[in-house]
Amino acid sequence: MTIDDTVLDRHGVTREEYQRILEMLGREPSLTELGIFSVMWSEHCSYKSSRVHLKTLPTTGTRVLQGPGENAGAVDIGDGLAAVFKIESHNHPSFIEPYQGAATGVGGIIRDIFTMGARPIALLNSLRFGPLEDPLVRRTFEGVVAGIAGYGNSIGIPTVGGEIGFDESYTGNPLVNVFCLGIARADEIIKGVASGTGNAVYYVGAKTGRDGIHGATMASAEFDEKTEEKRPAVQVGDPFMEKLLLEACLDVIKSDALIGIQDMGAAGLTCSTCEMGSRGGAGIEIDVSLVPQRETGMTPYEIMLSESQERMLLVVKQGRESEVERIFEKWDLHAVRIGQVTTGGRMKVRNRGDLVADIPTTALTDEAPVYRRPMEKPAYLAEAQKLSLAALGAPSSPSEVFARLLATPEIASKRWVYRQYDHMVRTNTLVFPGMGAGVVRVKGTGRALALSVDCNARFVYLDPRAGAQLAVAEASRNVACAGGLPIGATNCLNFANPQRPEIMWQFGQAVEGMGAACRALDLPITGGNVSLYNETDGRGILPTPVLGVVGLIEDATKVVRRVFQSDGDVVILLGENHNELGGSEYLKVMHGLIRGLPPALDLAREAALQRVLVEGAAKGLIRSAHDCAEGGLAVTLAECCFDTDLGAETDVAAVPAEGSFGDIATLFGESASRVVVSVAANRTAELIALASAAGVPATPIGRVGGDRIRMSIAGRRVIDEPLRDAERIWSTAIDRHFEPKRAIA
Amino acid sequence: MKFAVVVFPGSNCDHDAYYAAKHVLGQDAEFVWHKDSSLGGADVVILPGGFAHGDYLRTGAIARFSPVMRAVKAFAESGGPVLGICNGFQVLLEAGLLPGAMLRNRSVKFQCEHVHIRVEQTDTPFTAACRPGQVLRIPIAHGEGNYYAEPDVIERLEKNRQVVFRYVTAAGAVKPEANPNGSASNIAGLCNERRNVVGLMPHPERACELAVGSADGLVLFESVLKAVTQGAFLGAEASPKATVTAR
Amino acid sequence: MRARVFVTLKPSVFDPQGTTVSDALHTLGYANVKDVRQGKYFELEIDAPTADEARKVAAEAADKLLANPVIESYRIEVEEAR
Amino acid sequence: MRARVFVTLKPSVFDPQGTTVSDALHTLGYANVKDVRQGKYFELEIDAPTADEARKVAAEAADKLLANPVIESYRIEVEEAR
Ligand SMILES: Nc1ncnc2c1ncn2[C@@H]1O[C@H](COP(=O)(O)OP(=O)(O)O)[C@@H](O)[C@H]1O
Ligand SMILES: [Mg+2]
Repeated sequence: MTIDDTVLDRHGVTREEYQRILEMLGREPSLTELGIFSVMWSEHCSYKSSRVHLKTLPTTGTRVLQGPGENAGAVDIGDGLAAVFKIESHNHPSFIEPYQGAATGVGGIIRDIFTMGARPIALLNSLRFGPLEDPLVRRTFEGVVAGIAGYGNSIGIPTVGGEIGFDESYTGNPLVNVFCLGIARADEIIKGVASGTGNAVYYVGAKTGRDGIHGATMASAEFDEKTEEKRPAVQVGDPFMEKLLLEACLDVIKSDALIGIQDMGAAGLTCSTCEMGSRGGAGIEIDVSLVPQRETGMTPYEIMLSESQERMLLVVKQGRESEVERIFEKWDLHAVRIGQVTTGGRMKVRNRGDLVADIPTTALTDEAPVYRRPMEKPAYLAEAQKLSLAALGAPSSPSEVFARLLATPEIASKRWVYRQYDHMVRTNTLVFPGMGAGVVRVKGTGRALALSVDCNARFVYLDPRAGAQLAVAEASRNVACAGGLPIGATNCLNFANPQRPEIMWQFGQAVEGMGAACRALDLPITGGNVSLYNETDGRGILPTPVLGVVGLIEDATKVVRRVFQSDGDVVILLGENHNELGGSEYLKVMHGLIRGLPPALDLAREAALQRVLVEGAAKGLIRSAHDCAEGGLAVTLAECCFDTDLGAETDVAAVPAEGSFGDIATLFGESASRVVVSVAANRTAELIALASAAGVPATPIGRVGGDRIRMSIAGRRVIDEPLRDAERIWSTAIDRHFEPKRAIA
Repeated sequence: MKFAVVVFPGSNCDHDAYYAAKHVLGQDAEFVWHKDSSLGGADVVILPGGFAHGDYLRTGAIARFSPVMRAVKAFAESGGPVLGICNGFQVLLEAGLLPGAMLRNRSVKFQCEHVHIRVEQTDTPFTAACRPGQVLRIPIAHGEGNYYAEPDVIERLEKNRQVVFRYVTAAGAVKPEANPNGSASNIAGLCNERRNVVGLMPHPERACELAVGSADGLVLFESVLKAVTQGAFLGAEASPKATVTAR
Repeated sequence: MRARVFVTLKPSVFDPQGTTVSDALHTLGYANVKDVRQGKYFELEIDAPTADEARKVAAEAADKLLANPVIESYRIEVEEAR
Repeated sequence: MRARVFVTLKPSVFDPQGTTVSDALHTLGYANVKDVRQGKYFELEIDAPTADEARKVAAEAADKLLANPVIESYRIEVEEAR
């Protein structure tokens, strides 16, 4: 086949990129080579639009053992142990086939973790969907949740937390971001490198089929009505195979017989071979005819580009081959030698001996194109940032707003979801989903890790720079609430088409904001993932940079949960209320608006607040802590009561606000850096002293107790609901969408 | 005392059972690979939870053919205490060591949550330390825990007092709303006629420390420790060592 | 030779999956679907000289593995290689 | 009227369940079972005047609910009430 414009278009390779390929090879590529270039130079694998921006993020710190560039990042958690973690998106596949797309997303991120020699011990997920009123959205939602459950449960890794958001913009572009964390001995972390001429290259795991060919390029293209034709064979996950691979690989890694190991994720065999070679400064030579195949008549092109799941590539130390083979045999897996490490830094692919591709590995990795795409402030911003409350008419009563907000899926209990996730397997989970940041203990140490993934995309839409900072602050505040000192972060940057300058501007601003916030909070980013082209028919998603933060709890017995603990405890608000309704859930739910400016964030104050939380937890002062997020103070106070038998009576000061919106802003405004904590009455002074020493406002606002949720503003009672009634609304709002409507017999 | 924790390919609560036996109860424990034919002299055998062979086809359907199952059968026949937890229970059903079968949960969904179960019988090695009627708060985590047997089989189970655990309300009442999966007669666990083989869907090994939400499950482990050390409730012949090796 | 094995729950056994499907169909407006039962379906490619031989192998597979006699029954069809 | 719907994975789609069953059969000594594919099987009891009408309802049910068109295909057989 001659390579013409049609062929290039089908591969998503631009004319300029093709010129570079010609120069790098000094000849025309074969079709197999073009395929290899196209997947490695795709947005998904090369980060060509995002790389220049990502370089600005802080990635180092005293605890960082592995920054970006490997399969996952790693931070030191003491006792010679490392927390290895990363987040990955599987948005496009989950839109095409929700169950399998989400399942294979879980499978992929788990491989990234055990590839580093870490035993995965926790999963979280961050999801976005269109409104649940839409039956197709419900089907996607159900499928995604079942897929995450189906894979995570059977492999036996608990899903300990997550978040879910809803907005029209995700209807045709759901987001499925999965975070995984594992524990490794710090000195046993293994990397994805190939080195040592003559060392054998092994393939192990599932056989290769035609699934997902061009998955990486697809993940880098938007959807339109023609996508149907581009549909690759959908990848089907096999968690059973992955469980065997996980155990076998951890055994093999412990045996010290490996030089390097990498999973075959996006761009499959192609990506794993050239990345391992490039990292090790070596060449690699494989023969595709030796690759175990599930289907007949597969071409070298197909074998190299297949994205069949549950496959690993290993480089084995010379002389240790049979030992490695034996370990895999125990798990009924056959490790197959498909090539060896060579000198010369080239990736050579043969088919029954014939050379079918011969490319310098660095041409596919370090020297892949990098774009500094044009950025332009979007036109929508100036208008969207304007908010006139007066124009909205008179607000509804606080109790009506309260009930409406509790019933919105964004705020409502996510029990319907996490009940389907095994969140207890491995018996490490100290804080279950729904109780705040997920917390897992690290057996054999007295420590625990608090984990949270967060992003308020409305804030990012209204001001990408500030919104990204708020996402960093929220995720790390959530782990601090549990008593965790934030020590490392990972991000998943979900945006629309980067070739639109206004999207690229959103991206650039968000990365800048994220970097600034991470620096201020001393939070290195050790890895992450970028998902671009999240748009359908030209309609993009809200910019959604999701942050995953890991917090270290030195004493696992001092973990703090969301809910009030005892009758008579004092309720204290850390932080201050401001007149801030911009981007709030209130505006979205009550007025259908995403408008205004997101809440202001003072990073120094945020850092101080988080220090108070961590210290207050370590001292055993704080009995419960819950961050004020969507729905503001009123919803936060209610959530402190839900799942307990304890109501609360509180009174807060009014914030001065435009017209009749005073109460609304006080109760439902989403000002940043606020946490509701409860403290034993006799230790209140101690906490207040701790807070004021750190310059954090701490205001006693009431008492835990009774069977009602009562809130007053400066002596005026504005909300007074029976706890059980409010809880019923909140706990059934998602279930309601899925109850079978039985036909009348 | 020594526990053998059988590991099938796809078992994933093997470490949890091992941890409960060894680190919480403080007894000896060893993993036994499903291809092994010996139980290595253990006093108690646990078939742990998980997804043996992916739970593809049917839960426990393929695992029952594992070589180790011959040893488990022989051990059970000689009166040795065998506990099947969740997937392990499903394997015992498929292997015919306990009667009945599992259907999908009534909700057709996987469910992970704490439930309450009532101890119906205290003359089994795994309930010997329980109070009669004791209510335990223990988690479930399964998609197929909807126990089924023909009505005459259920009748026989009841008559022989083989229903060991039942789903109940926190107050201990057998109510439909306390039944998480639709199982017949709210059955959460049962034993064989000889009473030495017990299977249950809830996970006692996940409820052995307050830190992880409940310590109510520990009593099952304490029970078997008591039973083995006192030689009680182990079927006809007392305290056989798991030296039986399948041919 | 290809053998098809249909495994169905016995009529006396409650079928949660079938019930769910049937509820969902009713929600979609198919009131005339009176009952749904869900089962499993296997296609076995068997190397056997005769259809009878293939049927025998399939029946053994079903007895031993594919169906659980406590709750399920099965039916076999054999199709000569095309 | 009874409609039977057979849902199978498209040939190009990987079938881990079928593969596992086939491995299990090999372990049990059935080396002559060359390949196993697992699918779903539904029996729909449909209140319809004609077989054609029943087939139409079953096909709609399959399109909307029983089969996932991205990875599965289906086949329908209708049997007049016995
Ligand atoms: N997709 C999910 N998977 C598991 N747990 C979830 C998921 N979504 C939400 N949760 C749990 O529900 C609770 C509420 O989530 P969220 O509203 O994001 O809380 P927060 O205000 O603490 O960020 C958290 O404890 C979270 O772990
Ligand atoms: Mg959140």
